[in-house]
Amino acid sequence: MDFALSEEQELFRTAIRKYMNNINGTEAARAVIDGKLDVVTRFASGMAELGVTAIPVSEESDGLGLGALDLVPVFEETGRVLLPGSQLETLALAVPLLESYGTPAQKAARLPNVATGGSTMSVAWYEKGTSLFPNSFCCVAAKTENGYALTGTKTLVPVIGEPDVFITGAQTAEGKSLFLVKASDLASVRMLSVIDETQRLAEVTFDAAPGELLGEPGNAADMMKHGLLHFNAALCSSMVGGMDELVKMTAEYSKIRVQFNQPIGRFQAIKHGIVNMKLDLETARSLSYYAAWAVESDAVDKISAVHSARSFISKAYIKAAGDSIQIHGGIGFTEELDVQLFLKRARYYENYFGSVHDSRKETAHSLGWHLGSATRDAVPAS
Amino acid sequence: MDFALSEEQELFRTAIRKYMNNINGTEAARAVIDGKLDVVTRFASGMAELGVTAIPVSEESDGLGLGALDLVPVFEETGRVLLPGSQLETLALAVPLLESYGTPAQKAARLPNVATGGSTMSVAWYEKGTSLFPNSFCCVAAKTENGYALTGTKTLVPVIGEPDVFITGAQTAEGKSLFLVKASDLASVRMLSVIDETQRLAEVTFDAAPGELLGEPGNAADMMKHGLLHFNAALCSSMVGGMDELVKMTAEYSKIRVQFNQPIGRFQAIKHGIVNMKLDLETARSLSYYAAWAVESDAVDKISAVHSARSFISKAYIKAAGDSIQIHGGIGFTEELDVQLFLKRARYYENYFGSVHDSRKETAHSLGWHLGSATRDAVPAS
Amino acid sequence: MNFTFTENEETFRGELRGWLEMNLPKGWLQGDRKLPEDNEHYSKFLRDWQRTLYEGGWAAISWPKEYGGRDATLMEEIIYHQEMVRVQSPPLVNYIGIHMVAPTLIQMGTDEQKDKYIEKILTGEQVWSQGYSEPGAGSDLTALQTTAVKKDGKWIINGQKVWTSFAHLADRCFLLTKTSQSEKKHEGITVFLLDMDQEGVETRPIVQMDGHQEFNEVYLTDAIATDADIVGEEGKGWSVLIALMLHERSGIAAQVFTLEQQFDSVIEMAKTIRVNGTPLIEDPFVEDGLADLHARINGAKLNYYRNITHTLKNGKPGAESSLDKLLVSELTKEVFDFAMTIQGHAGVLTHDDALFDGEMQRQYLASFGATIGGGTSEVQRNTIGERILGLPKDLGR
Amino acid sequence: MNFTFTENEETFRGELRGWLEMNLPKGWLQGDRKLPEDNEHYSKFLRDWQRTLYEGGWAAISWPKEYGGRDATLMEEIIYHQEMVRVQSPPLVNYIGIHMVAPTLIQMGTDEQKDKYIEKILTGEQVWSQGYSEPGAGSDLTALQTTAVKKDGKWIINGQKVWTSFAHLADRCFLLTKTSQSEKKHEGITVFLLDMDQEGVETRPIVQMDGHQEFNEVYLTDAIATDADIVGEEGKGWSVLIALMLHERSGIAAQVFTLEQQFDSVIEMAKTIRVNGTPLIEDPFVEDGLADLHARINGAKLNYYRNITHTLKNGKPGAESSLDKLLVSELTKEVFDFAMTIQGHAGVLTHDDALFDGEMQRQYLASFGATIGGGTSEVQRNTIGERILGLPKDLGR
Repeated sequence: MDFALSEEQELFRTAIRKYMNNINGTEAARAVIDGKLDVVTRFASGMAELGVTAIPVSEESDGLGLGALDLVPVFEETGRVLLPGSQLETLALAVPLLESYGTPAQKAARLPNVATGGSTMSVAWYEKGTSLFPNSFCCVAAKTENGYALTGTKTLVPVIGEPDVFITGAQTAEGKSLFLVKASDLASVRMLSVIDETQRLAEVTFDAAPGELLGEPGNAADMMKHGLLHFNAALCSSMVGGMDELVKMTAEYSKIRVQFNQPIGRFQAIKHGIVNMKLDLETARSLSYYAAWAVESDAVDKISAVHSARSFISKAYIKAAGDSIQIHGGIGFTEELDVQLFLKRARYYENYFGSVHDSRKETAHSLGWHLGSATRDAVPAS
Repeated sequence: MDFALSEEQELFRTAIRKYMNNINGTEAARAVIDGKLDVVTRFASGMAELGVTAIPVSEESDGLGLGALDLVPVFEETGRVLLPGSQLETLALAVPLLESYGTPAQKAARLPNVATGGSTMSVAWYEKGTSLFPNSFCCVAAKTENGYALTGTKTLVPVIGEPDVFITGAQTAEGKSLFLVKASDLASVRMLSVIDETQRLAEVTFDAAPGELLGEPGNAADMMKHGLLHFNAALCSSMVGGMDELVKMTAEYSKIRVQFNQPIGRFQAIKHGIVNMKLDLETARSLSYYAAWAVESDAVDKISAVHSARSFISKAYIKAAGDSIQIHGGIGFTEELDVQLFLKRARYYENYFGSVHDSRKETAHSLGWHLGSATRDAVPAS
Repeated sequence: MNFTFTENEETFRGELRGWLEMNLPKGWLQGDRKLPEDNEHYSKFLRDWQRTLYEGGWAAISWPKEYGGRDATLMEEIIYHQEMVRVQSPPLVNYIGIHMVAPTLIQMGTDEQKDKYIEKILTGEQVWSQGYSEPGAGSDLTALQTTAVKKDGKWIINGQKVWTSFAHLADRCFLLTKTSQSEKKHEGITVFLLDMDQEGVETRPIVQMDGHQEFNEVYLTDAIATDADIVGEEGKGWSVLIALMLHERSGIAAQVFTLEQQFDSVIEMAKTIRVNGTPLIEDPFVEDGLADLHARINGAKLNYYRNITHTLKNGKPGAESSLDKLLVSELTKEVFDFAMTIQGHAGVLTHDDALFDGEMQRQYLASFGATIGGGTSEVQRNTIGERILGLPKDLGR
Repeated sequence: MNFTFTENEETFRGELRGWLEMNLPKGWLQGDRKLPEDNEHYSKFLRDWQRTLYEGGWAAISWPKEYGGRDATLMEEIIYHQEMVRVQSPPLVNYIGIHMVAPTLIQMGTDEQKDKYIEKILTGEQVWSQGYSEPGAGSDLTALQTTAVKKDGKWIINGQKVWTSFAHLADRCFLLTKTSQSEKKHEGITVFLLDMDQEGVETRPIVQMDGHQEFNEVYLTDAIATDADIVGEEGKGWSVLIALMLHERSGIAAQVFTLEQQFDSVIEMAKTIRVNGTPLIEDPFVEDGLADLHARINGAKLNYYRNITHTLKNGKPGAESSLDKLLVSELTKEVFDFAMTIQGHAGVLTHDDALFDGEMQRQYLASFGATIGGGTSEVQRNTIGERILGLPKDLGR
């Protein structure tokens, strides 16, 4: 039994954290709020130089061919400073989808470029007024001589860092299918107001946009589920990074802030509040490690591993941020402190590609609770 | 605006509490645990002498013809000492059902007797393996020359204090119907093990037992809903009485119990815990008063008033008892202290004739949330 | 027990409703409730509204008639709050002047102070702020460090205040200072009626996490006041502060009714927003969560009514009224938290792009201030534990 | 990262499994796990079981071989707990002797003490209890008031102990006493190895809220011990206590695995119990609540694995291992609370009348002890806050 990141993984964490230290905490995130979007590309290049962008790309496509566990320290550290960018969407969603379902030509055309940091990708899955879970499409893909032409509107599309390709969904004769659409083929892009101002979301329209089919037509739902296992594992790491930072800053503040002649951390209401954050943090970390392990090892319980982590951490992150604001008192309610940035980020992730209830339902179904006979957790062997 | 019990009601509370003081707290409840069932009839007579049993019975049937609000102090005080008996079932369920749906002959035969304390009644609604809510019946009522003959088995039937009549439910040609069955006509009574040992529950069987139809045949569900509004309002008062006692005993204990050279009530973990109990208590009390008022005044929002109270208080009572055990520490975990009796009682009531989710659903539907247009709360006029 | 209003009370309500219909800013009742964004127009808009209220006799209904009030009963005050919330009236720019400063001056001010301030407070000519909190004195107000030192017959004031609401619009400040060092922490505090329009006073807005700027930091550098500006006695400021707080007779009426209104709008959202054609409310988790909130919000409102009944019967509020703020502020947070959750990922959109009403996203962020401002929930719990339940005082206090 | 066991470890597991199949009491594996009710037979049954374990070499696997143990590795200990929980083995009547007293004596006992006790502990011939808590010393053990006074070469012990587990079955007690008054609260404490079989020792069972009687009050009236019964040094009992606690190397393995097993049985219930023909698990609230619990229970187990990994790599547990008890005990309460809720009103039935398994109702009641015994959750939170997060020490401690 060895439930810890490897020495190499921890070393990589150190390297990334060192690089992040240059960012000076949430400075890059705050730059995006101030409209200085050039930081996004600057730090994306930095990450590429560190080798981050090559991690999940297979060796055949000039990547490192590493697994989900190697992304854990990366996203914990980017989550800690709320690094703005499309790393999650590119490395933990688009790359796994391309690796699993792309044709050799599609891979060759895009993955090496991603590995070197030359390209970032995003997803355009949500539509207005359909499901809260992004698997209902009204968007239509009509067959053309060379491929498909997509028409329709997508919303809540992450466009930070100017991704050059979007993976999107549309209806075909065979059913819901996934497509690659170039950013340059979008008919329009309208920016949206977002509660987490370190994000950039847009409503985009396709007007007979050329679309490259990804995987089998009619297979969108299954492919999305597969891709989202990778994505959610990575997302959990990012949230754990944020929670870790919240626990740290809150504990520190409670040691120096004096009221009633006492550092407030001496009062049990505060002390136990921070302990509860710490309890959640450690549970979150364990669940996220295990989720990444299960994805990387293709474990039989990978679905419940990922969705258990996601459902717990989505809630715990929001709670940690809210409690941190309360413990900080008035100053925690200002834009000056970072706590509010973490709260907004936590809220931003809460329902991203699925709600807490959705994840719990996935957990229950994958464990066979509805089949009439229990399947046991794969760990430990017993 | 006057949101308080009347002077007469508060005076009556004083009288009942004075009488209860003779019981010495939970002594009567503990007597039942020890199998000394005679206390039940003894205290039932005492309550009758105080006039409690006459409160909800109409003047035509030799009662006082008072309303649900007059039962509030009664049940708060009996709930405070966990008085064993069938007062709730008799006065807040059987009487309202008989008053609303009984024929003049049925009323005359039973209500005066209830008013004087000469008779107690109970309900036999649950069956095994059917709904968690007691409105699924397999029990059958066959038409006979004089009335009906009931056959089937009921479970979870309160038989404390030896009620002489049960209101039960059975299938007829017209659908689910309610019947009165005499205790002496039961084919068998098998006592059940109950977590709250101050209760006495039985599985009872009817073998062509003579049943008197109550109300219209086929109308059981509506009648039960109506009766349960009265019952739940009274039940809420009983639970509030228990919560009030829990807050008192926990606060007192935290003032005298010393650890680390401090009364433990000085530690915020304890102090804030008791404050949270107090917050819930006051909300519970307000909701229960309003529920009783709404039932008594036949207010348009009586369903949401009662079920809001019930859903909140069922949970809050369990929480208060559990938190009280924790704050008492080791001694709270023993049978010696009363806290565990309150916990078991709270648990006993949790799903009694409906769960928290059931009550919330009732609330939502009665407020018209599913109709596409909101109806506003009747209070305040605005 | 009854929940009806008397004929007089209903007449009062009718009169107010009628007046509001005639006098609210144009388009307000129809939903055009946007306030000007730049400071100058914002200030003018609010001062105009207060002036209008004043001219209608609705600016300070609870004041004695001799000072321009209506001698309103407690129930009339409550109805007033209900109606103001119902029409979502513009904020009262001189809230502090009307509800706190003037009643305190009427009670304990000098004749000169009354002459100088009361009418201008009523008309809105003079807007007031309150200067209590400091960077090092939040929950523990007695730790204040702003000093007033007498020199050549004048008081020289130095220090820093924070969370000073409306300071950027205010002409005067009800200022807590330390005028002597004392062993006892509630002594040596003096309240000044400070003129904000002087060189030694500088205000800087605080940007809240919801983007609003309702509060300010105030820097006092050799600011000047005179003996005539002292409220009550020198060194007895703490009792002045207590007296001032007791003037909030109708308690948190406005917050209770606002919470109810906000919840209604969440219900409206759950009935309106459709997911694949089905309204949100049909989701059992949405229904269940909202019914739970309904019960607790109703419970908080009914608690408030029970406390009002106590005040009506006994002439003063009972101890339990101190629960109201805690319950309402925490419920406000919960309501918006739940409202955010049920919107799905589209809930991250705000302003004009929001799924239902972008204001909800802002109110969610604003709700975090509810359990901090006006006494944190932690301090409230201590107070309730000690004052109502008689639990031992916290260590260190 | 890997979750596999080595071949040696799997061999060990196989050996234990095989032995258990052969040696568990008759019918045990098939589900007949009723323990005798009267004290005498209960005691005999458990002593017999310990004797059987001893004879199989399974009574104290972590002890050094020279004392009759197996020098088991940490992983083997964990596997041992897993397997014992899996078969729901009878309780180890001499748990305190095996896991606490003997390892402490091996470390710091005199040769005489080792000779006198170790083997009898192993065989179960001598059952041990621990005498720590007192009516006035629960969370604050240093407040103990039981005194030992030396007189004519003997120690005369007076006082009262409470929550003394197994005292009614025990022959000996690991007893904390005060032998001198000291300013420093951790000084002046002495540990005695007390013979329970003497006139001055009287035990009285405590009836728990779940009806069980696992704990006792012990009254000490001029009970007698000698210098030879002192563990470590006179007055240095606190460090003996710390040493003793450190011997629980595998931490809360048994509780983690038990929690997992109990949760599985709740899942089984939700799949089995039908309401109008539909299994409980089909209720969205049941499914959602159980999935939430699944995540958190798994999280607690994984935390435990992470801490074990730390111990394996560093030779001693990391600070975070102190979270395990708090998480597991609170989750245990939550699991049974939820299990009670979903059974509907039929959940009030217990024993043979229960809807699914009457033991669940008892376990629900027993679960309230989990966050009190062995350090209340409040004390645990203080400890975690202060030791791991470095927060300031509580006032009054």
